[in-house]
Amino acid sequence: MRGLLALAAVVLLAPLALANNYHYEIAILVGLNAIVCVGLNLLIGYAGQVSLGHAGFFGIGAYGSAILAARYGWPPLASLAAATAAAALLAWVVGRPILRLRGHYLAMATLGLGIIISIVITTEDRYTGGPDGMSVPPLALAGFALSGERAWYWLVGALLVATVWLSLNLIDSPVGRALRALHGSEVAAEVAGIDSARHKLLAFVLSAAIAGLAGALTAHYAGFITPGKATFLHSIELVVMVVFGGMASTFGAVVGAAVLTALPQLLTVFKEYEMVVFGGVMMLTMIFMPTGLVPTLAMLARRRR
Amino acid sequence: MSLLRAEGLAKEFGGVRAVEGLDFEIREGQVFSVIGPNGAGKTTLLNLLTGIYRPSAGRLWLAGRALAARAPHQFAAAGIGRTFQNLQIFFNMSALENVMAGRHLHERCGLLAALARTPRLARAERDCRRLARELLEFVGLAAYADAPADSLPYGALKRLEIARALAAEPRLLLLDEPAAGLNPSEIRGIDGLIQGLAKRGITVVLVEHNMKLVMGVSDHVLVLDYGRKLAEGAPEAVRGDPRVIEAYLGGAEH
Amino acid sequence: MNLRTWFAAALLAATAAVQAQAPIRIGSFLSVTGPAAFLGDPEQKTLELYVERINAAGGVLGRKLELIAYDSGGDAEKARTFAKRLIEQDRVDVIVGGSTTGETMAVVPLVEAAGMPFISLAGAVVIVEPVKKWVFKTPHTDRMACDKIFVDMKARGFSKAALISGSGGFDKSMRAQCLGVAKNHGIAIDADETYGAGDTDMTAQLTKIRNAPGVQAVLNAGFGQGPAIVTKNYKQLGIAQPLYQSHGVASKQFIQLAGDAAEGVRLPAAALLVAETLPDSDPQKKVVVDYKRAYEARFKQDVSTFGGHAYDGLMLAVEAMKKAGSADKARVRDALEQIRGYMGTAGVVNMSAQDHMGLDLTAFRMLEVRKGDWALVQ
Amino acid sequence: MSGELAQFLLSGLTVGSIYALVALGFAIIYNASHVINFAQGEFVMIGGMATVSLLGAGLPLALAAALAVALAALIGLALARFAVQPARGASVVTLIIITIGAAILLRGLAALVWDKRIHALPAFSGDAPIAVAGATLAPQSLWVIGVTALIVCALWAFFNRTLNGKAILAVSHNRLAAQLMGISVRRVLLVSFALSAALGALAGILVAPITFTSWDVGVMLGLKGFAAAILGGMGSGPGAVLGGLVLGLLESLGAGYLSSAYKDAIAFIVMLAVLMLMPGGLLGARAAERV
Repeated sequence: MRGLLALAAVVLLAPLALANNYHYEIAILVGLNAIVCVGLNLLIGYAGQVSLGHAGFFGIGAYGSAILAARYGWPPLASLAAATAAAALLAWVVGRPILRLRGHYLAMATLGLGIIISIVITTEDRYTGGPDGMSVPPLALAGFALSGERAWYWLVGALLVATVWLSLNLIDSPVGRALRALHGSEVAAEVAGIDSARHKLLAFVLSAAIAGLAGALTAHYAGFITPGKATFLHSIELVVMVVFGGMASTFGAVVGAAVLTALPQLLTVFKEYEMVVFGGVMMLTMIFMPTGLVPTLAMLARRRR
Repeated sequence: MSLLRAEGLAKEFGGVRAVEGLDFEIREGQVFSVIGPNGAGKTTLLNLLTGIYRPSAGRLWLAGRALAARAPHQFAAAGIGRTFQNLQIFFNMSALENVMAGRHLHERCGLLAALARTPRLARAERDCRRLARELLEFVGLAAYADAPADSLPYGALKRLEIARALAAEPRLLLLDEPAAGLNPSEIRGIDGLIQGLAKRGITVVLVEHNMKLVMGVSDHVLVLDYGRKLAEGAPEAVRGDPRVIEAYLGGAEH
Repeated sequence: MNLRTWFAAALLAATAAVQAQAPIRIGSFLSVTGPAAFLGDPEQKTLELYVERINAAGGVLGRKLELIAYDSGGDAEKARTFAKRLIEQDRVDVIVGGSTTGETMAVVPLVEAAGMPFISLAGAVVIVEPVKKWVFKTPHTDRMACDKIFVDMKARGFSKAALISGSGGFDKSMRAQCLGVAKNHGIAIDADETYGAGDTDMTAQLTKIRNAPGVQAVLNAGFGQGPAIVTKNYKQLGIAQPLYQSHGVASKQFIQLAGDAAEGVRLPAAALLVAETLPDSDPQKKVVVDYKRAYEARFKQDVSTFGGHAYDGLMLAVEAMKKAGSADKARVRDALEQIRGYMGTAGVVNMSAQDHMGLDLTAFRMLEVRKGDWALVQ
Repeated sequence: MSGELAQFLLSGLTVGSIYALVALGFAIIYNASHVINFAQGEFVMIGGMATVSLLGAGLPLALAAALAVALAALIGLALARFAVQPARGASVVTLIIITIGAAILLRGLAALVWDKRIHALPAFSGDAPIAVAGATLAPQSLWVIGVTALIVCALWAFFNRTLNGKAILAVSHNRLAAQLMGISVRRVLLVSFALSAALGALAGILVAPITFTSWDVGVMLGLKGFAAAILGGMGSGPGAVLGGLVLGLLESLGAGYLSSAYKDAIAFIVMLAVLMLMPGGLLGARAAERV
């Protein structure tokens, strides 16, 4: 609970340090990525099932909501809900067979799934606008169009705090223990009466729905969406955020998303050396903090006490 | 009365018969031991009884009814719990959480309740936590309750597995070599623990190499060799059986 | 006045001038890395080179230029974030950038809302149709490329063509435009194949095209290594019909990659590629030769029309500022819209309120690869 | 039309051999360390780009190629020694992220040291197409297919006839037992990274005349190679080759008979279907759970 309060405080006080709309933009992107990562962390960090395809669900959320709102005139709130449900539904349908696979095979299968989704988005340009993307109407809440970085900041900030709260609750519940148990030892979890297939699917669907929601929000916020956010590169980026911040740590996922979203903005000073520095930072962090940023720092703090 | 009955139980792995034509009956409240040389099929038998392996042939009855379970978690739901020879601890949790996870079957909790942490769930969690502490106390691990599982010594982990299995309140508890790797004083502790289980009215299936332990606590002993039943009966009767002596002394291992 | 005091006075005057006149800030976001790096890389180099040269020649309106360029990696979302950074944080006076159509379209709502003059370096026709108040572009549109190619096909007496395109934004946009305008030229598209990003072999697609009855010419819409592989596979399969490429491969690099297989391939492109062979009477010759020599001398790389788009973008911005007599955004925008007869690497630019690109078909030349070099088709 | 089918098969075979070569690199490192090396595609890039730049410096092709392979092997060694070794004991996902970081770093370095343009190598034996059963084949394809076959044989000999190779196999089967037998797991790790980097570089040189090479050519090749390795069964050499060939054929047949826009999707759908039926890949070990 202390962590949640600290997060809420950060969200409340951050605007004091945000000087202009560009700063708000970064904060909003951090928030949206953090929401996806908190969800993905339930699957990867807690349930121990690696997915390299979550950008696909992000893309379904983004394009689903964009297409329903822009091409079929749905009110954005309804399209948002429908697109989130669509991401969850797809995860539910494909999850059962795919989650029977283990380790690298699961990684490959989810990677393939994500790639298939991104190919469909790129190819069906009549609906999606193809690789050049499409415009997305703004989000309207009760008749008022949500516009401007500040309004979005509060919406995303509130959603992030809510997502973290729900995630912390889940982890410390029988369902969360079941997820962690099947990560610790699937056979022992089964013998303890935990339906591992059902719980894996649960984490998969939940994380996909969260990714879909964040995707839809991103589309409406940006006002324009391209298939770039649905590609396997973005899937890998999301996993890197989770692992970088610390697997099986909800705040780790938030910190990982924050660092890796803001870092490229800071690294622009390195100009053509940017990629080298970014790759180097990633390697060094994982070599010297193999459990990720937050768990390692937490351990150091405990030791000093 | 009979709690578990097996008839013609068999398991083949690509032509190799690990267990073959096994018939036996475990009576309620018994400590039922399974012994035999390495490779006799003891662990395979436990895997068959917990649904980890699907039998190639044969049938199981639990409390007089044909066991319809297929997946291991359904066996657990039917009331069969177990521990593992090579530890299967949830090392990513605390000792207490390991036991709480073992209580999964008795916690009715939907996803939405879990996400929102309803007051009802909060109450149930408190009860679960209390019960888990009691179980840790019962196996002598009260001091470790909040420690991460990966910080516990080996002997304690063996007991933790028992506490976790007990949390599910099984009718039948299968212990796979609970004494392996323990020192004599720890083994005495396990001995006492098993007797405590029996007093609680839990039926125990014990797979064990330590003959002293087996002969001390068992009501009934089943001897396996090459996947077949070699002998069966009261400990004293089995101990004197020449075929058993032959299998043990004639075998390469002991 | 001895030398030392003279020098000190000059220094003082110079510092005062600099303090009085803050530099004009040119913002840019380009795909310097990522799949479209071969667009963004020469664009960035060109901008750096010419900002330097303009400053060395005394700047614009007595003020120096300052280039602030970010690498979008071809990612539209990153491009949007950087555009916001340029507008909100760096407070630039004009934006010249956007290597791809996706990046460009993603920032259009931002520049429109902020009132920021924006000169895009991307190709698709949607950027300037319908006209957006603050958005301009320098390259020819993909529709013009289609028109140019179909006119040439028709002149050679063809009426049935096949299309093969990549799956990138440029490729798909051009494919759609070509399918759309083919009928206007009396050309029927009888086969329509696609290949993916990073594909290494297109013989399967080309075999299908070869077996489609009656195809008289083949058009490949794409850029990067794809068209070079198509060209090599085309030769390998021994397909006899003429092959047309798009303006997306308009650099010497294409000929180097495709080698002998490129012989006879035609494509529409700006005169830049044939700068030295233009007749001296050609009014465009001076501009393109100068740019080509400057670029190649500095970077030891063959010039491409992509860098040329950046050159045009920067020069149009400078021209507009000179015309407007200030770097004020609204006045620069109005001046941009009134530019007539500006001679750039892409051709003569005649902007208007209805046309924010200002190029016509005459700006495009039909080129053919002959003996390993570009040659003008007369 | 049989000429058409023959063309699709030849095309699939060429592409498949390329994937197979990349997949073999994944398999070797996986065997020795259970690490999925996401920088494998970058070794392919280094092979091609280094050869191009050495050729440009006036070296003959054979020497340039040999130096490029050696350079890649050195980089592979360095990656194992300074990045993977210090992180031993970290989770598999952490190790994967380290190799992803290495891939980004290497790509960035390549863009700096060389450039961001696309380059071609001349085909080893010219460009005159060879007619086969009503279809045509570029001579370079024969080089790729032939060298792939040679490498498979050489690897077989390496793993079954040499001490280093046997050590890698032993470590992959049972790390602890291998250690007790006196095999240095550390050394095996270094050898396997160097070997698979060299192999990747060799692949990069062989395919550069067909696919061209550039600083970011490793991304897609790495992805397809990984897919091929998994399809064949992770850690199985013959599986990697089979996986590569199947993937290549799926793509070319899919493009030829179904839809070229969806050919990659078709290949991945078939892959998913195969994994559903064979959760360990085509030739992967059928691992039974041991409790």
